[in-house]
Amino acid sequence: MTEPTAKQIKDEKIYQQWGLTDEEYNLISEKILHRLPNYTEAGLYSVMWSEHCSYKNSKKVLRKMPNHSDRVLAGPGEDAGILDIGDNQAVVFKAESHNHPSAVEPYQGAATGVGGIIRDIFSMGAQPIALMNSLKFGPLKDGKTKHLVNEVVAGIGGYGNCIGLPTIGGEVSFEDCYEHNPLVNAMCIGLLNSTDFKHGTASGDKNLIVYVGAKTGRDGIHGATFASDEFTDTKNKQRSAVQVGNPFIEKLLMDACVEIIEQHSNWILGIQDMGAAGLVSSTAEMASKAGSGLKLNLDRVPQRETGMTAYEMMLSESQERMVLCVKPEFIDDVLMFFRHFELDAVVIGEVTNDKQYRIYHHNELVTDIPVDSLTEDVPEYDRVEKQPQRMIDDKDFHFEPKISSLKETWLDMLRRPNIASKKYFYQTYDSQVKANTLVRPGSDAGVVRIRGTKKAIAVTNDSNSKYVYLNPFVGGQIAVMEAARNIVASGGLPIGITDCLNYGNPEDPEAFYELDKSVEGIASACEIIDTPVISGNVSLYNEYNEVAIYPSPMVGMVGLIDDIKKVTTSDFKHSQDLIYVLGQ
Amino acid sequence: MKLVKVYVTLKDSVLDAQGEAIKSAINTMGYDKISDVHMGKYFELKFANDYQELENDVDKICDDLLANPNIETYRYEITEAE
Amino acid sequence: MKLVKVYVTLKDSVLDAQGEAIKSAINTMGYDKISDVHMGKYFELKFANDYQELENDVDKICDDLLANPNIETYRYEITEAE
Amino acid sequence: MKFAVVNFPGSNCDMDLFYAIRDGIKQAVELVDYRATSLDGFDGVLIPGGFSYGDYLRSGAIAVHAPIVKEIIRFANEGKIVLGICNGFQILTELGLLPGALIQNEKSRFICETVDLEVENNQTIFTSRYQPKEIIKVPIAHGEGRYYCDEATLQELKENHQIIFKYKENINGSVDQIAGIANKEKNVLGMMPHPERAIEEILGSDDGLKLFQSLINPEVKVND
Ligand SMILES: Nc1ncnc2c1ncn2[C@@H]1O[C@H](COP(=O)(O)OP(=O)(O)O)[C@@H](O)[C@H]1O
Repeated sequence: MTEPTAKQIKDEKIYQQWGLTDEEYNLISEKILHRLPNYTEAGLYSVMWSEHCSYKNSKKVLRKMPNHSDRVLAGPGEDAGILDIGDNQAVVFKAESHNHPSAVEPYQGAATGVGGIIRDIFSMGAQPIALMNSLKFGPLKDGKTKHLVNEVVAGIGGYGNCIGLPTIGGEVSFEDCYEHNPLVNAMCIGLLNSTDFKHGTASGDKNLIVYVGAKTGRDGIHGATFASDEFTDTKNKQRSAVQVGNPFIEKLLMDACVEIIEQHSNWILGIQDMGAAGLVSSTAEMASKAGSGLKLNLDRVPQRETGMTAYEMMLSESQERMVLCVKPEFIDDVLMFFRHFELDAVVIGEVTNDKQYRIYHHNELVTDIPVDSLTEDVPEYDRVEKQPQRMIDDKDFHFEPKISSLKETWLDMLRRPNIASKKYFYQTYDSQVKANTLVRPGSDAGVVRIRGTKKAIAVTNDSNSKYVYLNPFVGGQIAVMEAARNIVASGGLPIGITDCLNYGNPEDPEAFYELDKSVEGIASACEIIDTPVISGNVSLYNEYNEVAIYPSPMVGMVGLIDDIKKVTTSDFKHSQDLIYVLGQ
Repeated sequence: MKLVKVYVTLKDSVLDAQGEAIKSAINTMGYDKISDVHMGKYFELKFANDYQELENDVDKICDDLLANPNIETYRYEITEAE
Repeated sequence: MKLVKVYVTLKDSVLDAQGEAIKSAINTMGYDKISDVHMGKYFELKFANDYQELENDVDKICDDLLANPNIETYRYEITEAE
Repeated sequence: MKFAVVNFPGSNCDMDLFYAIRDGIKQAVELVDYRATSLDGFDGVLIPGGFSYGDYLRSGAIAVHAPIVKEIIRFANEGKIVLGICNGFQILTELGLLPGALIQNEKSRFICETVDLEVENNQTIFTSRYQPKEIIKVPIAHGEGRYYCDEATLQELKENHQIIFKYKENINGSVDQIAGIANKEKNVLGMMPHPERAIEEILGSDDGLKLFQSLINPEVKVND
């Protein structure tokens, strides 16, 4: 297959299929490059300018969230946020959505979601210590949904169990709006045994760019663009942007990265995982953040398949890969170190000081563009917002429950999948590996102790999209407060949150209103209880045949327990104990 | 009785983590002239003899359950069994 | 190139839990005339064409690695591939 | 005493076992890499849980080809302590040091639970601290933990008192509710439950501690 020429891309508007608008394309060719982008370049722009990578629709909204407190060592902008917990230790956490891949290939989609979020944590140099997840599906009425649920749950468990991290909690709920658009959000928490950490940057002229981990294949090309698009009946089948995970390799990669940063911190200048939009996203971000440029030689990239084009290699979302920036004098040590773990590690390029992003393939310069144009200079959009009609129509609506038999209603409620025990699911997650889990799934929050100290970390995932649907601002506040109650009820002090913002198409004014107002709600609640938002993720375009899901922000909150003696669980302890109700 | 044998394999472009692990184990065992290992799934399904539109339904069962068309391909044979 | 196809299945005396699970999933999907499902493993191994004593070595690879004789049986076919 | 915890690629309960020895029974312990070729100087070798080589193909199947395994076999044949937990048990059966096999749970799903076990044989170096028939609480976490062997092997296991732990409730479909077995000589034990996760009350149970304590004072019998 021959690649379309730059002129064909323009004339046939091929860029549109990749999600670039005419205005965006013109901006690139006229204002940035002053020439037409070639096939590889146009591909890089389209993926880096997707909502998933650039947050072009949501950035303005995200800025409303507070991200400072006495504890914040790193906030949004890194692979994960970091909070100081005293004694020269810090917790690192982030949540990530994998909704679209899970809809297409539930097992692998969910599994690679877990794999991706774990990499975000250990790329900060932290030792991952626990996993959480938040899942939303359609009603459990037909075989199809049951199959989807079973596969997603198996994928979450399959990856976490194999890599050996305890899944200590999460949530599962069912609602019509998720039938064709399930939500799969995963969160990982890590521990940093020192308050200095590695930024994901590539700095210093002539420093080397090292590729570590699994080989690159053609999997998941355009996954990021895919995550920024809606589903329809017809599109469903032709998608094949699904990558498969290899938790076994990730375990080696995790152990190696944690060890090299802990023991040989001076060898490494920066480290980042290859997530969405793989090689391009990770390397461009690393260079751009450091104010550097980059030269990459793709012939050096470890490849699983033959005949891959530059475009394919740059956009591949093969899993279990990391990028490091290394000083030349330590390169042999670094390569040897990874070889001991039986991992591929090769130099694929070097840092330059001219802020250009250059890619060579088969001795040809196939990309030569300003690196900031892939990251910082992506246009930001101010979307129009409009209060949903239903809110205006239903303003005076009041619901009075009519209960004829309290017992019947009670039993009926307990039978509902949304209220019933979720043990059937979480029983399949290893919640105890590492022998630190003090509170397993089934209580208000999961709790893991920090070995060697009296401290423990409590974590909860909360969302109630029905409330957000009814009133986005209040619903956002409720999500944060519910999380806070769960942390407090477990004996912890809430210290910060991460989030996954799952919504419909931001170009729809009502959907944008939902996003904007619920984020304001989250922000206002976080201000009140001093829990900064230190990381997060946005997943828009969750629609099927133009019907959007409920606005579904997921709050992942972390609490600090200063003494494990204070850990409390939710079950009643003894008969004759008194029961109190606190609050209004 | 109809016996349907279904073979499901990963598409060429999809990472075969198991195949790779098995290949390197075979190498470790001292057999180094092996160039490629792939692992797939094999199913035997038995249906009543008078099954109408068996092929049609087997296709659906494969598409919806036994294989995922996004990452796997399948083929099958229908044979008679006692 | 020699292509060896290996089929590994559980012995009849061993309960095939996965097969059972798949069978009930197929039932849930609405196909109720299925009487039996078994799940096994399928391997494709590629060897150099001039491989001496291929059969001998394939036997050993199956016995020592691909199948566990306590619970499984295997069979294989050797074919030519390009 | 000095113990080796063998670390295969993909083992993930290695540190849990390490801490059980170091902090639980205060003995010397070292992690030993799967590429090592000697276990000289150790009194016991412990094979941890996890997913060696991703549990690809069959759990434990690929690990048996690692270099350290020859030493484990030598160690076992010399009558020294060999303990395999979870994936370690799977490796020991794949190796043939213990009879039978571990296959997918009856319900074909992974199960993580704390379960009741019955100590079937407390006359071993692994179990001497337990009372006869003592019921203990120990976590399990496995997808392929259903013990299977044929009828003849089961008879042999019974006759030689090789069944060491049984599940109170048959959680995974194991033959005769078997949770752990030893070889004839009783120096090699394999078990699916995780005693190393049950050595502190705060984690839910400390019933696993006695197993490790038995190892260091095998002659001490606590039962009267
Ligand atoms: N909803 C959000 N709230 C706060 N921070 C966010 C949110 N969404 C994304 N971020 C931050 O923006 C940065 C980029 O996120 P993302 O693109 O998901 O990272 P990557 O894909 O590299 O893992 C991260 O630092 C993340 O924490």
